[in-house]
Amino acid sequence: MKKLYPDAAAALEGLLFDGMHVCAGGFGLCGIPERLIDAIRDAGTKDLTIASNNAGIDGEGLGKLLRTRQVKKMIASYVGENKEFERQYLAGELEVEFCPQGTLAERCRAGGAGIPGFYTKTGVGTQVAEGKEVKNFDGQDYILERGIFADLAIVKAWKADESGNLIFRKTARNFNQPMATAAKICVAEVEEVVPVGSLDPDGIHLPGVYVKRMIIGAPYDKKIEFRTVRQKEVAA
Amino acid sequence: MKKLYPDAAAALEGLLFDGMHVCAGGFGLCGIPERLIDAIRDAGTKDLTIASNNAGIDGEGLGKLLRTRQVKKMIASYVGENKEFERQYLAGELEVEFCPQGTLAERCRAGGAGIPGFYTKTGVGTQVAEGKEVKNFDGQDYILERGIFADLAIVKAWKADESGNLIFRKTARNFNQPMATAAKICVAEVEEVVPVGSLDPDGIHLPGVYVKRMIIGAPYDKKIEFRTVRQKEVAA
Amino acid sequence: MSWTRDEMAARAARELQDGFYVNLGIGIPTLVANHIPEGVEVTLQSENGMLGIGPFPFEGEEDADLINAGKQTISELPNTAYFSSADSFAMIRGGHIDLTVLGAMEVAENGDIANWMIPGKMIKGMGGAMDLVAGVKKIIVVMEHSSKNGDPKFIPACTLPLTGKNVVDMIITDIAVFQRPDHDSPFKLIEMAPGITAEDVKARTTAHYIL
Amino acid sequence: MSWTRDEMAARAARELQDGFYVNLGIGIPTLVANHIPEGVEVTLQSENGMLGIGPFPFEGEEDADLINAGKQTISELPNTAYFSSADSFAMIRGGHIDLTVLGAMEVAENGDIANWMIPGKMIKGMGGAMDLVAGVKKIIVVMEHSSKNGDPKFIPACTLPLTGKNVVDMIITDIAVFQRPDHDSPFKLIEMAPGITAEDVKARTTAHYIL
Repeated sequence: MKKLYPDAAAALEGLLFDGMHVCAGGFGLCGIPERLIDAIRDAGTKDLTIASNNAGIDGEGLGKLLRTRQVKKMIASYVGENKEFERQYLAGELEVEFCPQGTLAERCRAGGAGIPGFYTKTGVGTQVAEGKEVKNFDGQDYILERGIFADLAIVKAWKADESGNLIFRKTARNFNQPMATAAKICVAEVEEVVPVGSLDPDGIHLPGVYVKRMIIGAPYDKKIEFRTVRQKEVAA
Repeated sequence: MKKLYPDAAAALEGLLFDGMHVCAGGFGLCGIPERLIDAIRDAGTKDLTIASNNAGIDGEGLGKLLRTRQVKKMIASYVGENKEFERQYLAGELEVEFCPQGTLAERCRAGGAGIPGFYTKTGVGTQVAEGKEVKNFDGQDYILERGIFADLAIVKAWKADESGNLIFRKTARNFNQPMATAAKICVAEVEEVVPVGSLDPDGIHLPGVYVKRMIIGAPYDKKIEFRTVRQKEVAA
Repeated sequence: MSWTRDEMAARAARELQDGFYVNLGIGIPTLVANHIPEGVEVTLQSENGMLGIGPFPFEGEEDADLINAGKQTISELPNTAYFSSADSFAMIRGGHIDLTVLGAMEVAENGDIANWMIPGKMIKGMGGAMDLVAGVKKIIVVMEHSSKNGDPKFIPACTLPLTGKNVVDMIITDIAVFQRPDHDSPFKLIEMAPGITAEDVKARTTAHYIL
Repeated sequence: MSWTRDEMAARAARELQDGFYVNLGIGIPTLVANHIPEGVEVTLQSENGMLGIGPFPFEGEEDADLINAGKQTISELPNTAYFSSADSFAMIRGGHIDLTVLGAMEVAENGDIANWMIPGKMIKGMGGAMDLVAGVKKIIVVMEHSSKNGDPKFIPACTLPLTGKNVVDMIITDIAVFQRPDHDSPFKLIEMAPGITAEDVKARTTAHYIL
């Protein structure tokens, strides 16, 4: 069973349809599935509902799909730094469901784990709780949040072995891991594919069972949103 | 903040009390916190409620605490192969809550993640569902299961760094990881403590935030319950 | 002539498709691993936290940290990945495992299964069986057609406490194979062991099924 | 004379205890890292999946795969561990982080906090703020005592949409520090900036608190 596809368009073939739900990994521009986003843009799939922590920035990440008006609804925790998003949202062209970051991560983890709902303290007594069931456990109120399970998950990893076992790199792991589990099919883009047996079986971040198709997306020109540095202290 | 203690008794000092709830890692005899179990036996703490996938075998693992009658209640998924357990259970001396293995793992993961309850298909329509809330999501029934959060978690890992970051080895990871998160305080026993910086930060299985105290339990004489082997094919 | 244990396992193995991730129960289901069809690649899952189960280790190479869900020593493969019990059952409960092969004491005509306790006997616990039948995409039961007392095991309604309600997709016994396309349909008798007739099966089965 | 941003951060840093795991918000809270007391070891958590945040990298050593929750490039330490967003918030929601220092637009006398949206203005989202205030053991708010318009920010009841209900443990402003021992007690004025009197604080605060 070969999981490696020649390019993003080939890896997404037969999986895209208008109105579909997509889970997209990444945090800000860190660890986003750039190639797969480009391929969805090129495919022109419309009316997408996308669960992603952020909505990219103008012309980067999911910002590309906003620019082409392919997105009907975003489920996200933070969408700052995106003018096109703001314009569409204020014009009522884009639906947005704000979801606390941890709740979003847990909803995807839950969806992937067959858990349709769970209770959390996060958001109790806030707008986030509106319309949601409240239940008291041991004297404390919690709200019921629903699992998310999409048609397609697109994620970015560092390395894969040929069987689809993935490892991520540093904070680029973020939402990629839970998102990968939260869909009927997950397509991954990676920087490198290594032969089976090359990765430490104790060090796999996402077992191959979740990854049905993958592509090598390298070379990546990874973007940095806020470059912060310190000066080397020079001996006086 | 030094987390390494000289021995199991020292690491448990001030943490034990009669009637306490304990989460214990391990699957069968694989990856069980032997030294910490011995120390609890030696401390004589009584009326324990212990969540653990298994109850050890006679005279091994949690079987030691059963023999000394320190256990009031077990929350477990499978307790075969333990005659003393059977005797106490049939005599009504030991309370047992049977919990499906995956539900037990998820209950501990949930407890550790601040989730007091979650819905699962596991056990719907069975004895396990008795007395539990049933909720229908999208046409399918699920039952409400409660998170488990204990007074103390005892786990066994392979290596720790000095800051308490843990890595497990092969299938000895099992319940140790979720159990470690599901208590007010987690004490870990490990085979080796290495200096900070020795472990790959992308390869940590349990971040040090969960591990408040630890001991080196080596050398271990790891027991095997069912030794199964194949013969080397000899050239004819 | 009824099928042997190995023949039953081989029949179950014919349900394996290339790329499947599979969980095999203890007993006859374990034998399925010996009958994986040529050209079909399957990855075996062990619910104690492993994908890619290898064969039993060579003598002297047993590792106490490397066991399957039956607590037997096993070996790893080049594609092996280890994970926690929580992650393992998230995988099972979330529907990511394609197929499981399990034993059973009873299966009912509505797909109920009982395989974890007999009232009055010592209860050992359900282990991961309830999670597997609730979560895995396709559930195949492999069992003797009749109990040691000669009683049918594929019956109108389970008499023993259930492991799962309306979950079984296929039943392979030593004399017949029953299957249903979905959980709203009745089981259909689709195969019989050599020399076994539909009348033989009918005579030894109390469950309703279609032909 | 009111405290500077750095003095407010230093005051918050005095709440750090040896061995604490801490999450610092953006703005003044970030400065707390510069004032960790001698002999106190704290580990900083970043909710995008990291424990053990190091300083900003040296120029030329920035790594796009290594950022904090504010999306700034950072560096790692010898004790760093990475994990997923799901695991990160499990840690936060589960009460495993000892302390968080956050900014706020408003804090109410009952411990409510509002810091994520202003009706009529573009909503950017709550990010991880709701999870942090709901889950972390101790919540310290660091904020100016008055808004740019001169309005009090520690008030009888929040007027803005809440981030969390009855969650704040301590408030550090540029003129005073308020604290409460538990979530059933009122806040108490425990410190004032040099030259600030209890009357000054009273005059600039509408929230009820005790002395």
